[in-house]
Amino acid sequence: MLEAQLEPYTQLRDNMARRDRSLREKVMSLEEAASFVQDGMKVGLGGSTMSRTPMAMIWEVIRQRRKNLSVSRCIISTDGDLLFGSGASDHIISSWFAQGILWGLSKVMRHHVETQGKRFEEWSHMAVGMRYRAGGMGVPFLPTRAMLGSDVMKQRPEAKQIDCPFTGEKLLLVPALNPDVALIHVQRCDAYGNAQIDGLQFMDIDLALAANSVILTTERIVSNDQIRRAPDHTKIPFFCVDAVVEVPYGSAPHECYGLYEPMMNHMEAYVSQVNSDPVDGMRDYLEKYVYGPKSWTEYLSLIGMEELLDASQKGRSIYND
Amino acid sequence: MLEAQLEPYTQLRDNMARRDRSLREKVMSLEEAASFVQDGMKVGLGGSTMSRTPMAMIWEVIRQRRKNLSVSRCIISTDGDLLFGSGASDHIISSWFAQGILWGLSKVMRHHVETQGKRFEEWSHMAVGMRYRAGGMGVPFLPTRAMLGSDVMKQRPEAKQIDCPFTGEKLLLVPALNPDVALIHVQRCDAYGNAQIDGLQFMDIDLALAANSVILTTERIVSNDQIRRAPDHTKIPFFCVDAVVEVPYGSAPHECYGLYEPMMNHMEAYVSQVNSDPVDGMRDYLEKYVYGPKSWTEYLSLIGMEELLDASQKGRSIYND
Amino acid sequence: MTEAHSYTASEMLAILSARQLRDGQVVFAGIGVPLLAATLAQRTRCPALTILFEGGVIGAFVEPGKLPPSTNDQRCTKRANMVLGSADVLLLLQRGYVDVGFMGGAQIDQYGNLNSSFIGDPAKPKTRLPGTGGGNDISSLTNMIVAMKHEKRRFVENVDFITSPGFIRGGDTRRESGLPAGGMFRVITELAVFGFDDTSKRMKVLALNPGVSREEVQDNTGFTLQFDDRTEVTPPPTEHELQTLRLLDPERLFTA
Amino acid sequence: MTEAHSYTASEMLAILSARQLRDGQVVFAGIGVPLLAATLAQRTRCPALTILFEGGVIGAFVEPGKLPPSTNDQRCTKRANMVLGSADVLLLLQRGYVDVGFMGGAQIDQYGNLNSSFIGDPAKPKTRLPGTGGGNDISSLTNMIVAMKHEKRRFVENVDFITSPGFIRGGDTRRESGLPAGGMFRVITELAVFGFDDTSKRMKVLALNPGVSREEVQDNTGFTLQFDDRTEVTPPPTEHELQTLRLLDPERLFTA
Repeated sequence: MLEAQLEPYTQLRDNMARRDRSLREKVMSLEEAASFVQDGMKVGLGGSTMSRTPMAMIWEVIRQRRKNLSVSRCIISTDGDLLFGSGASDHIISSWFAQGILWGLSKVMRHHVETQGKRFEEWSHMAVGMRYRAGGMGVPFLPTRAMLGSDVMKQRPEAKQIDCPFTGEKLLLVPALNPDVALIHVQRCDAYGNAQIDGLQFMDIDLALAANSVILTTERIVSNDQIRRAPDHTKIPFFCVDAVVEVPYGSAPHECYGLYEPMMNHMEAYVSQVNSDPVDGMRDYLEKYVYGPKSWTEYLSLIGMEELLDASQKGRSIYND
Repeated sequence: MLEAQLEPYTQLRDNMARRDRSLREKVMSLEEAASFVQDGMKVGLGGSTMSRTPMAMIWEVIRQRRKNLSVSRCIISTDGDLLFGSGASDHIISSWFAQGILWGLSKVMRHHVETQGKRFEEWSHMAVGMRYRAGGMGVPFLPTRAMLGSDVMKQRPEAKQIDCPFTGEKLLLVPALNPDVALIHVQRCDAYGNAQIDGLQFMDIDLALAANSVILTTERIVSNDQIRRAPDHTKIPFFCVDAVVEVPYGSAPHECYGLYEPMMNHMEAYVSQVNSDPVDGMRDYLEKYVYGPKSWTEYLSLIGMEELLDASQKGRSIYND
Repeated sequence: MTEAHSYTASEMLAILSARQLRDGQVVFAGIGVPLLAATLAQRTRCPALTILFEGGVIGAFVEPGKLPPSTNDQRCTKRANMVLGSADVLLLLQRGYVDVGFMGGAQIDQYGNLNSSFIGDPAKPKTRLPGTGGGNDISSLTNMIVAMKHEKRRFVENVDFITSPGFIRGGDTRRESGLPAGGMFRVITELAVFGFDDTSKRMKVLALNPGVSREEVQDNTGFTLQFDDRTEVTPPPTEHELQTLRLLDPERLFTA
Repeated sequence: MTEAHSYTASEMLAILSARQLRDGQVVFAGIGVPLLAATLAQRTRCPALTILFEGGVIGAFVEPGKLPPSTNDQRCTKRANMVLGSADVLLLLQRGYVDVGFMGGAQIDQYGNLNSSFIGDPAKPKTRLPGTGGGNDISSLTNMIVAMKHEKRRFVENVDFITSPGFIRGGDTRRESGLPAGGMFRVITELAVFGFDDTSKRMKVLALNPGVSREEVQDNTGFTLQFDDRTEVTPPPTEHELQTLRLLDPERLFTA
């Protein structure tokens, strides 16, 4: 298990050497981009909790009936529910897995972990970040001072406690995490994949650098000229990116900084339905909202115009001052 | 020597606990700020080569006749000359030390290293960065894959080569560098020290986090309201900063991104003077430009209005498109 | 107590928690009561207090009536001094920039260890809880204030699972585990304010909440509590505290 | 050669170096001839070439006539795709995003090791040179092209000091030193284009520059050179290459 997770450097470099990192347009549809996600892969998700969740891409991956995905995200919420509930994933790596602070425990997660043998592999929030960062730096580990002494550490033989060769202090070395594919949603990028991210970055930059391929969904595709006018606003460079998909409201019903807040009526209804019946409630939700719609636009229509407008009005208010 | 460089974690934390990190105004003069720099201290310099060099603060430190400073900078140029030549520093840690690519070798550096017993301690550029980054993260080292097999590594017993406990690969652990004080020049910050840096960041963010105190010089002090309107543009948080000094053209005769390019006539004259006579030429330069002027403004007057205007016109052209 | 019915238990928690903060501190606050309490402190006694959120926010000013649904949402960033990556904001704890970590708790033990991962045997858990989030990082790297509900099943002798370390097994075991900095500083409940013995690192009662007896606290606690000789009684919430708090959370999202 | 006096040695260097690049590559370029050569390639055969600079620049488009004084100056960023920290741009090499590192050299040896630190004994140097800069990082972590002046004192059997590693002591010693990726790929001088033997990792001549004999190359080299059976002669600079190059550097800052 551990061996499978930590790629030797030569393999990491070989994978990279094979990747097409040339300056080229890579705009495609959700359907096409989903081909980068194959059964059994390690998938890293951008954003955190209910923010900039790459929901449209997750939605498409579930529609394409992927299986056995090992999914990592710094903090995972209803996206984790959908991945477990649909059968797309049987292993989630995260620091926290619930339906959001307002609703607490996920009965879906509990059902799948407590009775279905699925795995929720827990690391501290910083440790998840250091694992991506090590992956993005091309080193096999980073040293940290968290998790020491806790049972969280004792459950993670993948990490190694050492005595610092300089100071003798106890340190925990957390292994690099290089997902096979990262799904990241951004406010805007160009056709090459040069991406700007407004506001909260979470771990997306490290994740993009660490992953062996990146699917970028974006609220809006802008010209390369626009990117080049403010090169210090680019957060992810194009050569990390393998697919660009324009998906307005691509984090719905979660939020996207500066554009829309979470769609709370939909979230409330969702939580009530799946927490009251994590099996049938989830099945019905997936049928209606994931498998049912013919397109992402049709999915947004099901959430409803009023929700979208309200979330957008609240989303833009971050800039009012 | 090594022990002195790497602070144990408890000492690092004790130093930090004593620091006043409250939200408070800390605007002062160059003269007052220089009191943070004491003889024998480890001083980290922001910027790189000829860019965003904290020249005004260096100038003031030399004027106040500081001695035995151990100075680190990712790439050091004529600022290193002045620090060696004035006697302020006898130890410079850097990846590259010359007068700038256009002029090559520094005869001042050569004089002081080859015949005066001063130390130019060489690390790879990335290694300098990883040393600051480790310092900023509060860990005693970071692993890297550079310097291995080279004589640069063999000259640095401060670093440790290990076999990776995960993969068995050879790695170099570079020790954290936590300067006693960092001098950093920025385009703008507020009175608390919340700083925005446009364009090239170099290693300034890691350096600011790593240092046990930070003196920020800034082209312009702006309101806290302005900072808060775009919190994702803040690059250094106020609680890292111990002094804020407003110094227009504070990097002169070097450049400051988006505001002015290097003042090339002055640089040419400087290089010609000190390279032709690294002792007397340097002494004369220091007398005229460092010890002589009554103020930074008088120093700028010596460089001359035409140079300033020309450099400013070129500096702003980065935004023309 | 004439005030007995004029505030909820959660309001009491938030107000007593806010009183633990000092002006000028840098506080890493979790969602819910911690966020409310830190904001309350900032708007009453501590204008130079700096609040950090796990999502990557420094110096937030939460807008009254617009509480964020988590510390990873954009509402946390309004009028902040800085927004940065979430690994980077957690690293500030490791470097030592943070004075106080402030969070809620589901289960705590005599040494201040917190469990938010498992009820029952982790190998075959009765309940899989949400996990640590940043809790482990915060409690490993700084001084902690925990605000939580006081129930016997939540105040246990030893937690089923140490998610966020307090003093581990007491004495020097925290330091010996590689955590030389920080530790549990205060636990605030609707019954009392707790500290920890300097040597044994066991929880002790520092002050009783108004109208609460020693017996009531002990009866609701799953281990034997130590009481200070000078155990005080906390002054009740003031009108100013209550008004400010209710302005922050008019919908009682976190103070019902 | 009719072209013999129509271009300078530096122009020849820049043009032959540019020819080593392929479209779509990600190239980490040093200042001077490397920057010029990469820009020349980008403006002739390789529009999808990406240039990285050590100062923290991705996808730069250097403006003709406005060459930067170093790769750490703002002129490098004009119309770039991204500006980032200088440690971060170097880490891209370590992660493997870069195809080619491209720099100048002061002294090189038979195994492609470069010295830019010391002339003479490092403990008591005759000359203290400027040092590695990013050179050590680049040559440790990717495939290298080096453009340099061909003089006997610069092409030595073993460098005084390995600043930037080539193949160390030949054979597998680079890999054994912990550098499994990259290595010296090409050396370009005003006399010839060099590669390295697959097994011994010693420098060999791949192609002679126009009008240069084997003897001339060997006479200017401080160690015995291997010549390929099929050693070719490089076609001279074309008018288009020369014109484009001169447009980039009209003041001959780097091509005098």
